[in-house]
Amino acid sequence: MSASSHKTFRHGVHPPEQKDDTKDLPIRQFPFAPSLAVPLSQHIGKPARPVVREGQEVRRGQLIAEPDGVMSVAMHAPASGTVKRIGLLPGGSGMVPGIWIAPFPGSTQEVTEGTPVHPDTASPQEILQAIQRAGVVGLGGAAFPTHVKLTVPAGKVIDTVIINGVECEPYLTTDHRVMLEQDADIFHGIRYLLRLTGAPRCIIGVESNKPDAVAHLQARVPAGLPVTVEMVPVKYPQGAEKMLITALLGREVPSGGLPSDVGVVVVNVATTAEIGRLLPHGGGIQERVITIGGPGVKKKGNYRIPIGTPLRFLLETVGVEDDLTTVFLGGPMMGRAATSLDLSITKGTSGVIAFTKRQTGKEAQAREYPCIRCGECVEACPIFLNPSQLGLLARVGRYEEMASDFHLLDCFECGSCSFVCPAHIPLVHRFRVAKAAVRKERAAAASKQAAQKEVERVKAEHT
Amino acid sequence: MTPEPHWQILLNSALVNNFVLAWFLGICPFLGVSNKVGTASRMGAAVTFVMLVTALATWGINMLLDTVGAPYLRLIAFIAVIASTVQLVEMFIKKTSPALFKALGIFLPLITTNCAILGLALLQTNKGYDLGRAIIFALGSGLGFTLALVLMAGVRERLELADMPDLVKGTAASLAVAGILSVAFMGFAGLGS
Amino acid sequence: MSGLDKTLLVSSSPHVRKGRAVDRIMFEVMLALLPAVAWSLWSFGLGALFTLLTAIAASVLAEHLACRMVGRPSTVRDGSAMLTGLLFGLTLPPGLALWMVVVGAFIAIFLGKALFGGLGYNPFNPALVGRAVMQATFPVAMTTWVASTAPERFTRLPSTTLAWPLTQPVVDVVSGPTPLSAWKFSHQATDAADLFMGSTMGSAGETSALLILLGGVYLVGRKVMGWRIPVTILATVAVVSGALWLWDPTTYASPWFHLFSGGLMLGAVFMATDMVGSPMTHTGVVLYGILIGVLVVVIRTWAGMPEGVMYAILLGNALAPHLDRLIQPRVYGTTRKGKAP
Amino acid sequence: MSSSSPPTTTDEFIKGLWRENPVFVQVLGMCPTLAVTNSAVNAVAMGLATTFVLVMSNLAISAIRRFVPKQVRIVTYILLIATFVTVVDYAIAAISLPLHKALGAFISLIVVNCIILGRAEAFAGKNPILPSLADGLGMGIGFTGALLTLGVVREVLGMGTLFGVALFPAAFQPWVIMVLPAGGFFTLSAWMLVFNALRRRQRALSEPA
Amino acid sequence: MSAPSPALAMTRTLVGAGVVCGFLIVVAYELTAPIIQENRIEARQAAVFEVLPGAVATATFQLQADGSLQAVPDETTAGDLVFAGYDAQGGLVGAALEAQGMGYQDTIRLIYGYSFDKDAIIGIKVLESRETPGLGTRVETDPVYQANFDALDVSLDAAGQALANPIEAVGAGKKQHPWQVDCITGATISSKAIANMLGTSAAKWMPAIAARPEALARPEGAHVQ
Repeated sequence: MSASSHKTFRHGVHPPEQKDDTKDLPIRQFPFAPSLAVPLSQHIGKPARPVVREGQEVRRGQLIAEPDGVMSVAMHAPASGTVKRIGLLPGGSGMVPGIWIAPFPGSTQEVTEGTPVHPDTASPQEILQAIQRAGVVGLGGAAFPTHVKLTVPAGKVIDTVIINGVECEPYLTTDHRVMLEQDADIFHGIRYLLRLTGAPRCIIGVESNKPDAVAHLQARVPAGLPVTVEMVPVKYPQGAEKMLITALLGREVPSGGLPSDVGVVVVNVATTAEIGRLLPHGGGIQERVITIGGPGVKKKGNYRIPIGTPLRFLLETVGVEDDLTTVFLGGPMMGRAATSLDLSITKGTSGVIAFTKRQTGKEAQAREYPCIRCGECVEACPIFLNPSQLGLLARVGRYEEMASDFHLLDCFECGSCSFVCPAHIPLVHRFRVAKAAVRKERAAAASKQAAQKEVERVKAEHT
Repeated sequence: MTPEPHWQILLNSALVNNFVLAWFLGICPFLGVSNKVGTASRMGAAVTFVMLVTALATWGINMLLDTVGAPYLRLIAFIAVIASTVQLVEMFIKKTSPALFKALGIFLPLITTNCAILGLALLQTNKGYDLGRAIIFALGSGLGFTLALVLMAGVRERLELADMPDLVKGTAASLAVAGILSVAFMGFAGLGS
Repeated sequence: MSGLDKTLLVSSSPHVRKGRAVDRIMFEVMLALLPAVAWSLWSFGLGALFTLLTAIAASVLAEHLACRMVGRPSTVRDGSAMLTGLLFGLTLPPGLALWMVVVGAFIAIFLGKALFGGLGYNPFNPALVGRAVMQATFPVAMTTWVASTAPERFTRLPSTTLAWPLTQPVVDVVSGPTPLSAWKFSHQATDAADLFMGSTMGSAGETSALLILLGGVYLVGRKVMGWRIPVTILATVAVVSGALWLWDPTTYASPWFHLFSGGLMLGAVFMATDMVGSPMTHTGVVLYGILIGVLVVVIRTWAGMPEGVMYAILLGNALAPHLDRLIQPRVYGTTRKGKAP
Repeated sequence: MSSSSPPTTTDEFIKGLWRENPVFVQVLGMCPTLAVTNSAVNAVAMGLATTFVLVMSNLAISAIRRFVPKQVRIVTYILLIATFVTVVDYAIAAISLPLHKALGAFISLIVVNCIILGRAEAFAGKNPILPSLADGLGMGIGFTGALLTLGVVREVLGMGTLFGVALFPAAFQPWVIMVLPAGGFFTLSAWMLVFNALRRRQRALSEPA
Repeated sequence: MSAPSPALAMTRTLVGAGVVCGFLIVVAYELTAPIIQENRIEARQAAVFEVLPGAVATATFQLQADGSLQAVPDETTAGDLVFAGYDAQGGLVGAALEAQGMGYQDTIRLIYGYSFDKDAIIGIKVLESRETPGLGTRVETDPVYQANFDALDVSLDAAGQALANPIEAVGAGKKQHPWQVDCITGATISSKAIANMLGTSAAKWMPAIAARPEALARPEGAHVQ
């Protein structure tokens, strides 16, 4: 480990990294599928509003849906082609609104561009709008609208912009490749971010298993740009915003708060690169870099893939092993298992990993034991919860107690607890269920209270 | 013969001859109020306090009855004293700390029928303690009661989350835990001899 | 394209696991006990063999029956009952009547574990529950110790072993005091080297401190067990007994004696470390260890029993929920009181 | 149980034996239940003493129930109960000193046995004399029976005797714990289990699936 | 209820109940007191006879502040008491004394007999103990242990103010002197406790009675079996 890699957060786990298969493979362009299914809600927030008609011809990069309100981003055509249909298509959790586009076969697929924004002259407001127009969301997997994240709340001062190049999920190597291949875009993006936030400095945090990326970036920091590249030891989930802030700056984001509460904004390195790539030309996101890997696929690699590429086409293209059992979108720690091959690649998909019987067979046999209170989860939880106690409470459905006494809502579902649990208790899954139940319960209580207040107000008015 | 030293009385009443685990006094609150650590410790504190007051009062009553020569009124006098002590404590707490009063709820009046209190008064009389020893004895007994109650509550809070067979849930499980605690407390036997 | 033609397995994230399952942990602990078991067999011969085998068999049977009685699938295969049986057997005097061993094993499993819902829910260490109840039930038999390395140990069983069920065992073998009772009642110290190597009388598995420590080191090395509990217990015992000894070496036993005699090693390394009954956090575990250590010295020195380890651990178990409750980890982004700063 | 017709005196008597058994169902009077059941004789003596107090206080309270203002109800009840307990205490001491010693403070502690005040409050204070008598008798015998079940198990296993008579040959190994406090807890816990299982089976039989 | 004034009704009830209860209690007390008294004396006498073989009558004496002994009624329970035992001829067999001390679990109370002839303790009987059955209770049953008290030396030193050799508990089978008590293996605490309480009690009593059996001469009306 290098001398500068002492900085890290407490707890966490060490899943096998499994990055060797793809980390040295350069990013390649993935072919266009005969039909692309573009969900209108690839981000957290309101779905975008379509601005095209069925049957309309669109050019690659053309705006096809515009943001519907602040918590929403624009959507652009991933390919030149025809809008086949606008309607419901299969999404991660049920059917979602979307647009089908049939790319023109053999088209040159040139990218349409819009209004350029210059990093040194544009106002912060213009940059924010440009980011929203470009449809930028967190490409690390969260898919949170980037312009919302970058809006500094009044009264807060940002002193550091952190670029998240940690990529702590096993198998994934997209950020690694982006750092090696898109350094200019990254630094360009940083210019926008610094301008936008008014922060005096920027730190790029990279885990020590990517020394080549660190060296590469360090050697190419443009003169005058206040950027440092820092190496942090390998540990999951360092890529989580809060963990990275603690690792690099030793600050803790308050429970229920935002990084801006401690003067920080964290942006994923691929997102930064996209900003740096798109804004100078006014373009929008039509593709992204993903890692296709895992023991279940044949042609593993890092691909620049059009948004909306169906999973089935993707897997057919790279080829899969016969005993494939599970495909998940994202890394194995936080990624979601694909329920069907009709799902498509979205902006938040950082990878497609496939497992065969070899990996999952053992998993299926591993029966669940009762919690033996070994405390491994307590040692793993990066935010110092007590997953064991939470799991026991969840088992008997005492959800509200989990939230009120044991900080359930602070859990960001990194999966470290489930990963280490020798009793194979699906802790994270139970926490998700519990969180949903608590939110529902609280919303119901709040609306009931509001109704009560309304009744009282009306009563008061009448007397 | 030499009277027992104070530390011996304290150790004995709190650990070796624990009121609950060795003497079976105060079993009802022990089983009834030991499902939450919070209530258990408050109940323990209330009982300890009432014990101290009772020890003082019954010691005086006993002296009085001995002088008057009416030992047969002892039981009635004791129970009357305890009932009024609890009443007084209840009123006092209600005045000074309504929050504590609310937290203790029905447990306060229940202390009247808590055999640990009357048991304390009777044992203290049987043992012929002087005033100082009586108070130490009450303190030790109260601490022992609280200790047993709180330990029990801790285990029961954990058992609430356990996957117990339905048949066992409730009193049967509590009694089994009490038995194990009682066995564990046997380790203290002989302390202070 | 056959790989894509079947239904995908859908599971909840995370999709990878660290690997070591509960049954594996039980197995590792049993493995770590092997040197102590081997020593026990060598020094006590057939008596120890029969005691250990009976304890294990009865525990496994009890676990199976307990599961059947409440209509649950048998949990015998998770290895926890076997481990409980082995640990229980190791705390018994070799040569204990086998019917008593069976009774104790059933008590350990039923009262110590099954009653509360089985593995993971037992508030107390089942083996020690069995041991403590047996001590109170058959006090004489449980304190009758056969001599170690008796010449005929491999050829004949102690007569006590085969006592008819429900009858009193008749003692005909050479019996004598353990180092602890010799100290307690006759003020005789035993040579520290003998204690360390294990050529003394005592429970089947407690005599050789060295081999038990070896097992502990293995478990810590394999990360099956944390080092904090055994180390704090042993350190506390050493410090407290050391202070007493320095103060008055004629009245109080030396720290070496305390550390290497009786069930302390076995208790500290294999019993107190039982995950189910010990606290979870580092601070909690340290306090738990200190508490047990202090109680061990207090009971051994001032209470009636020569040995206090099992009581100390049971009391530690009883206190563990409180330690867990009081010492919750401070959640990220909050202050000690649980509010955001 | 037929809830349609009003309960008869017999019903009042029977209910204390099983359906509303003070020990196993209502979990009342635990202190003497555990403390004096290390031998069958003690258990029976304690049970009978409690029954006597129960019956007498039920009778007395039922008789005067109309004349007692509710502010002083509890005080009057306790006064009466304490009186009967004192009487029993002296009676036992006169009958057998060793027995009095074995029961110790627990005779006096009958005063605070929740069963007695409980029945006074719940039943005798509201019902005529005859049902109150039946109620007290039923509860008392139910209590005595429960004590006896514990006493028998504990004495037989713990000392190898029953009512002081040796049951086994001399080689019998007594289970000392049964006469110790812990044994009381364990035995009661075991009986509770048995009782729960029996009641569950009874319920299952009475409600065909 | 048609009580005219609640205060009056309350007072009436309480006073009424009080009178009735008081009456009941006093009646019970008066009826049982003599029987209980008799039981107590009998029990004590039985114990005295047991530790003083050959005695058929007893009398109770009390140690006074000035060190003298005075005959008191048998009902007396308080104060430092000594029970003298007499044979059929009225001759003094010995003195029985109570001792108590902390045992394994709780206080052990016992009575022991002192023989003037042997100048030794010649028997003990445990009156009250909560020792572990089968273990600590062996002090009452173990014949080897009981043999300690066939003649446990409590002779006084030359000055007559202290025991020549304080009673001493030793390990099982280690008894060499008549003032030593052989303990029971496995019940060491209880057996030691008894030796200790005998030692304390004898050290206090022997200087007061050993030298003057005449002070315990049979008074009028000594209880006969």
